[in-house]
Amino acid sequence: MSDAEPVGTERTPESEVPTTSDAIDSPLLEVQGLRKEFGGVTAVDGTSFKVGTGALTGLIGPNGAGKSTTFNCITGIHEPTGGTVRFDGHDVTGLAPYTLAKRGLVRTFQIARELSEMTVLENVMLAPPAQMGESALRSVLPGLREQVQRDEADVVEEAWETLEFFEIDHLAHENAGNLSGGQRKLLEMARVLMTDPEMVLLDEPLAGVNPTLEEKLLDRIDELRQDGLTFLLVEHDMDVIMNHCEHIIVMHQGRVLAEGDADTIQSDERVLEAYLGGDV
Amino acid sequence: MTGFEDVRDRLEELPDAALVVSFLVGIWLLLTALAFSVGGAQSANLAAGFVGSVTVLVGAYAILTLALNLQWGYTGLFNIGIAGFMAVGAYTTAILTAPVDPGAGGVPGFGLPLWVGLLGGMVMAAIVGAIAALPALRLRADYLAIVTVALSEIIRLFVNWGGVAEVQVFGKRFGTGGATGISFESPDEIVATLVNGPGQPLVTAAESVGISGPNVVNMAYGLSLLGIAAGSYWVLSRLVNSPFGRVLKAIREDETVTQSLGKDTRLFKIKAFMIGCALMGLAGALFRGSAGYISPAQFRPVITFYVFAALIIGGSGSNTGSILGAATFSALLFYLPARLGEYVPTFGQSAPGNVFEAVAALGSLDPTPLVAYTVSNVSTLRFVLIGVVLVYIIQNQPAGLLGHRNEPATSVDLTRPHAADGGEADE
Amino acid sequence: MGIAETVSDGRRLAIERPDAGAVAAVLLYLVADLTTKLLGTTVYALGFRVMGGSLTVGSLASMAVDGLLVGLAVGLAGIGLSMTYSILDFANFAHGDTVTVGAFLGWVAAYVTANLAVSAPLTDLFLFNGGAQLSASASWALVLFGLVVAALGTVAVVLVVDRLVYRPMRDSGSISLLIASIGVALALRYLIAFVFSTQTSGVATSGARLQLFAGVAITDNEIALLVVSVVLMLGVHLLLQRTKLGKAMRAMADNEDLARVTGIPTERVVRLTWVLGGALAGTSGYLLVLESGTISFNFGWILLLLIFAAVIVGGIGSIYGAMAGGVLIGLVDSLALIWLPSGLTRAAAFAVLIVVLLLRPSGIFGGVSTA
Amino acid sequence: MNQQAQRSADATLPDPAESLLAVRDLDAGYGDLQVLDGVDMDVADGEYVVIVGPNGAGKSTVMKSVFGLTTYMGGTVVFDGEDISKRRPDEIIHEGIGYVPQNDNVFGSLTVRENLEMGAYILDEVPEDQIRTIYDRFPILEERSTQKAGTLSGGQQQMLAMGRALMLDPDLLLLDEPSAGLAPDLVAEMFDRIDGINDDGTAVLMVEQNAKEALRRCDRGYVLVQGQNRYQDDGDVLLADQQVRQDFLGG
Repeated sequence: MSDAEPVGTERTPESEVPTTSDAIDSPLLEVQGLRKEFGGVTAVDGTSFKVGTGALTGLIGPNGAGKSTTFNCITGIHEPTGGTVRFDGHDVTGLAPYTLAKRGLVRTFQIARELSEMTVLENVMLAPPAQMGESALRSVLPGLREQVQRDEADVVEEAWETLEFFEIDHLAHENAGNLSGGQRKLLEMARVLMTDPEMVLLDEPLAGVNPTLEEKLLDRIDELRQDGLTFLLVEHDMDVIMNHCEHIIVMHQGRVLAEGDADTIQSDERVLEAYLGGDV
Repeated sequence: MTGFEDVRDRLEELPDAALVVSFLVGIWLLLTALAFSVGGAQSANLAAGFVGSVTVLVGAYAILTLALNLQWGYTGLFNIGIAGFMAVGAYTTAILTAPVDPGAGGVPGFGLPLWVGLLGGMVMAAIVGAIAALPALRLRADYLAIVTVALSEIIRLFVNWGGVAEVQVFGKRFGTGGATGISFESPDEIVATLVNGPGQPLVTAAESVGISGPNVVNMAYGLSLLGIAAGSYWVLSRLVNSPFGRVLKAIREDETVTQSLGKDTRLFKIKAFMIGCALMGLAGALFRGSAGYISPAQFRPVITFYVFAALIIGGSGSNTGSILGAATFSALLFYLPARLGEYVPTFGQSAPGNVFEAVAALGSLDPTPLVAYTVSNVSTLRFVLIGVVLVYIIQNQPAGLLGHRNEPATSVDLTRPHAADGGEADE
Repeated sequence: MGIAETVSDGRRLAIERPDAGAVAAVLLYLVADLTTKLLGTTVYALGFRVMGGSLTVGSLASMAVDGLLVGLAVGLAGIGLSMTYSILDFANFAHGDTVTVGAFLGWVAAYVTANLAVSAPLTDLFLFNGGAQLSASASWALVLFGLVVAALGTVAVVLVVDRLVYRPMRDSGSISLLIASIGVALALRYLIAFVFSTQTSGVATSGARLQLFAGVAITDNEIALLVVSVVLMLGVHLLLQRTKLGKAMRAMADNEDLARVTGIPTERVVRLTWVLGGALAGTSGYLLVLESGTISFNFGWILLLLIFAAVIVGGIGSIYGAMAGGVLIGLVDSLALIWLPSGLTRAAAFAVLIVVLLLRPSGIFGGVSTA
Repeated sequence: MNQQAQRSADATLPDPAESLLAVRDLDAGYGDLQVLDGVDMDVADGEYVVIVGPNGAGKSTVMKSVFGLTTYMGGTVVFDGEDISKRRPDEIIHEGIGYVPQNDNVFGSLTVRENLEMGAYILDEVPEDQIRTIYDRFPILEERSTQKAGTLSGGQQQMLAMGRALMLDPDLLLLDEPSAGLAPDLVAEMFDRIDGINDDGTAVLMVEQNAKEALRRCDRGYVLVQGQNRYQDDGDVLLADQQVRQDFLGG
């Protein structure tokens, strides 16, 4: 038995992947030839796709397809080995997560990462960008602190509204660590929205969420889209993907296998093969 | 356990200022009572001595604990090089304020006024903190701990080194005094001048009840330190009860998330670390150097762990808890046992020279030598007590006296706006 | 791709290379300087002495021997620290005081036994007052007896501490355990001070001296330290490589969850870790006192940072790394004298620690992991 | 939300006493998060059973629950007539179940042989004959016996992990995605090995992402969706079922 071969050595270069991306006329996010290697293992192998402004795009694929690594490369958690990420027309490849967030590109985490020893309200109040009181001096000095307080009063109001929007306002003063799994997911969404983003990358926002909450979350996403927000969604629940995403990207072995709407994907034999573990 | 919770519950009900003041007054009363029960004719003076010394300790430890709370309690930065940052502050202050022409045996300095020296000490401690922090902040918490403790030893060994006892740079002569240390403008002396000048009526009044002048000065010095601690508390409370403090807490909880929400966490961490180090530097100068003299031996790593003990007892993450912890540690665990050891009756028995003689006496069923020995060695045993308390707290009460309290990091009231309108806002 | 990648690569180079480059340059300079010193030549540039001077092979060798000896003892103590670090996952700040505990237990046993015939009162003997001092050559049996007591006694103390302090906290985080160990350190140190006072006592004296070469001599006590350390390190090696429990320890340091699902009794492995670490810590404390001749209540605490340096430089979790790191740190501590005034050699050892932590947190020998 | 979720009718469940492993109405998860919701499952003596299903269906959780690694929330796990639902892993090993976790399943700094020895830790003596048997089954392990496990390739590590789980000659081997991370050409070889183990009489319960290959080879398969049984049948039957295929993609 020989040593493991790097995946995909004999594959065609990324440009030949058939995509429907070109059909997206106003992409907000453009990923081009993204590669990421860990040691000798190639987790993402020349992934290219576009996400249209205001769209809800699904990113799916069997385990190990490279979805999470792609996510992490886009959001600056990992530095990609190659390729580019363009957001809103600018090259943002390899920028730190906080820079991306400031530009309006934010993410949630697969396992909700609430700040457990802080209250729910504190969690959401953390998020708004460029708060005046984030300056140490301004928050201490008399005179300036009053400005900080005025600024913060607005943040409080916005925070309450956001909590109400996600119907977790009754938990505002609770420590986030005391929330249930589903409530944490709602909190994470609420928090990320407080950054006033243009685009949100959702990493399995529905995992461990009960059906009622799930409906609620999906409704919220729909409402937010009407306000012009763009979403990229990694989700295992195929019903959700097929019923809600107008555009679906299927990844397999580190590359884009297929793209299109739900019908296209569901009738694509190669996608099914990939899911069933076939070699495509 | 239940006793502890009982105490805690009662502490809960008081507003913070009342809590701290009543705690301090309680300690003063306790020491006064002790003085009056053992002091005879000298009681008043003895009490004043006790109160003065304990107040200096409480004040100094309060500043140190508050500083550590900002770094560890809020931001999660595990700094166990406190002694080193104290040394940087104290030595900078000393070098800046030591007389230009100190006379025989003295170490020359820059002869600047004390306030300039203290400011310089704080700035220098902050700078050294930043230099230590810049590369080390990306390390795991326990690695940062080891870097800081190693740095603090390097600092101590450096100022101890004869080669920098007195140097000449651009014709200017100054130095650390090496192992013998350095004398400089005494903060205590300044307070004494104030007390003996404008405060003379107070001294006269105190002397009329038998309290000596030096003890009045000592009390005044302690109160000054408490005042600085109160000022630090005020500054730090505003600092952490703000969006700035919110980011610090978020870093402690999960730095990756904080970054993903658009915060440049490194910047926040360095700021928090520098502010804490500056306060440590200030405490180093005013506490260790209160008498206008410092030497390397005063900055051994063990002080760092005393400050840690104080913070753990008070409750990491709470500023009020930090002050209570500092008071509990320095007054009840550090100071009081030593005084008790001096004054507790030993049944007329003088303590044997060592524990083996004391134990040997048990053979003839005479426990008094052992008791006498124990009492006379209380100042050693109190450290055992501190160790045991530390283990007990971390096992049973990891949140300390007040650390479990939820103190939301914000500068404003968090109740729902428009709540009075019956929630018509958005429903 | 292209530009962005080049930029990021360049940035990475700029960040990562200079540190390593600077370290390499410093090392190179030191080697060159040492060579010129040994050759007795001096290199000048622009009127300044760049390198060189004079240093005899003999004094270099004596320094190296001193460093090696202290390093061996530090490495021996470091094994236990490294094991608790990797298996129990916390930095044990009480480890230095465990070293002190071993030294006192062992030396009281040896010293009192040796001087039973002397007329001094027993209580004085317990405090090392009066009576003959021991040396490895003159009273090897007693010294050996003390060594065994040091090892066994420390194991007993460490097991009691584990039962009372750490076992109830097995699920706690590493920082909680670290803080608990600070409490243990204080309690142990001052209990020793309570019993034995805070004075420094002389307990051992060197007997015979062995001339090696170039005027380098080594005492009997130093030979004892050398032999015992090497034998014990070999023993640890065999234990870890050949015995079932030793292999289980390595397995657990590797992957605790997997060890559990494989059926390894993790609690028993933890206990063995304490036994082994305690025995080695006690022994190293005993040997350090044999070498230096004096004992005091806080010598282990003062040594702790040096032990940490050894463990971290060697790579946490690596037992061979701890041994090698000990020797390296011992050598730095001693050879730094060539370049630095005597007051700063210890600082140099700590500086090496910091540099290693910053540049290579996994340690010089790290990545090799446990074995 | 899935009206079609047909639980296998209780009437068809065999008597637990007749199965080697019988899982009944199992609820389990991690901490307060429930993943499994009333799972039923049987493995007969010497049988080769595969669990497939979409991502996040709780397949690995079933396996971990059998081995006592999850939070128990209800139901029973009966192995060889004994209720093991609340036992710890180290007790379950004694009962004759071997478990190969999905990732990090070898001790990297131990040699290949030492890894195998750890598999028989609970025995007083190292069972040399069993090591012999495993070397015969996986010759590469004998070839590499003194090499550190961390230096092996992914496929070799997987074989070593299986070898270690076989050291106590278990009646049931639990395999959690043995093909995960293997290069495609190695996957078939891995499945051949598993066939061999099963042919020699060890029952196998396996979770596989590679549903096609796994269903083709097994005796029986279970399809799990969202922590519940969805279908069970012979592997070939499931493989041919269009509905099963669709369930992988929802819709």
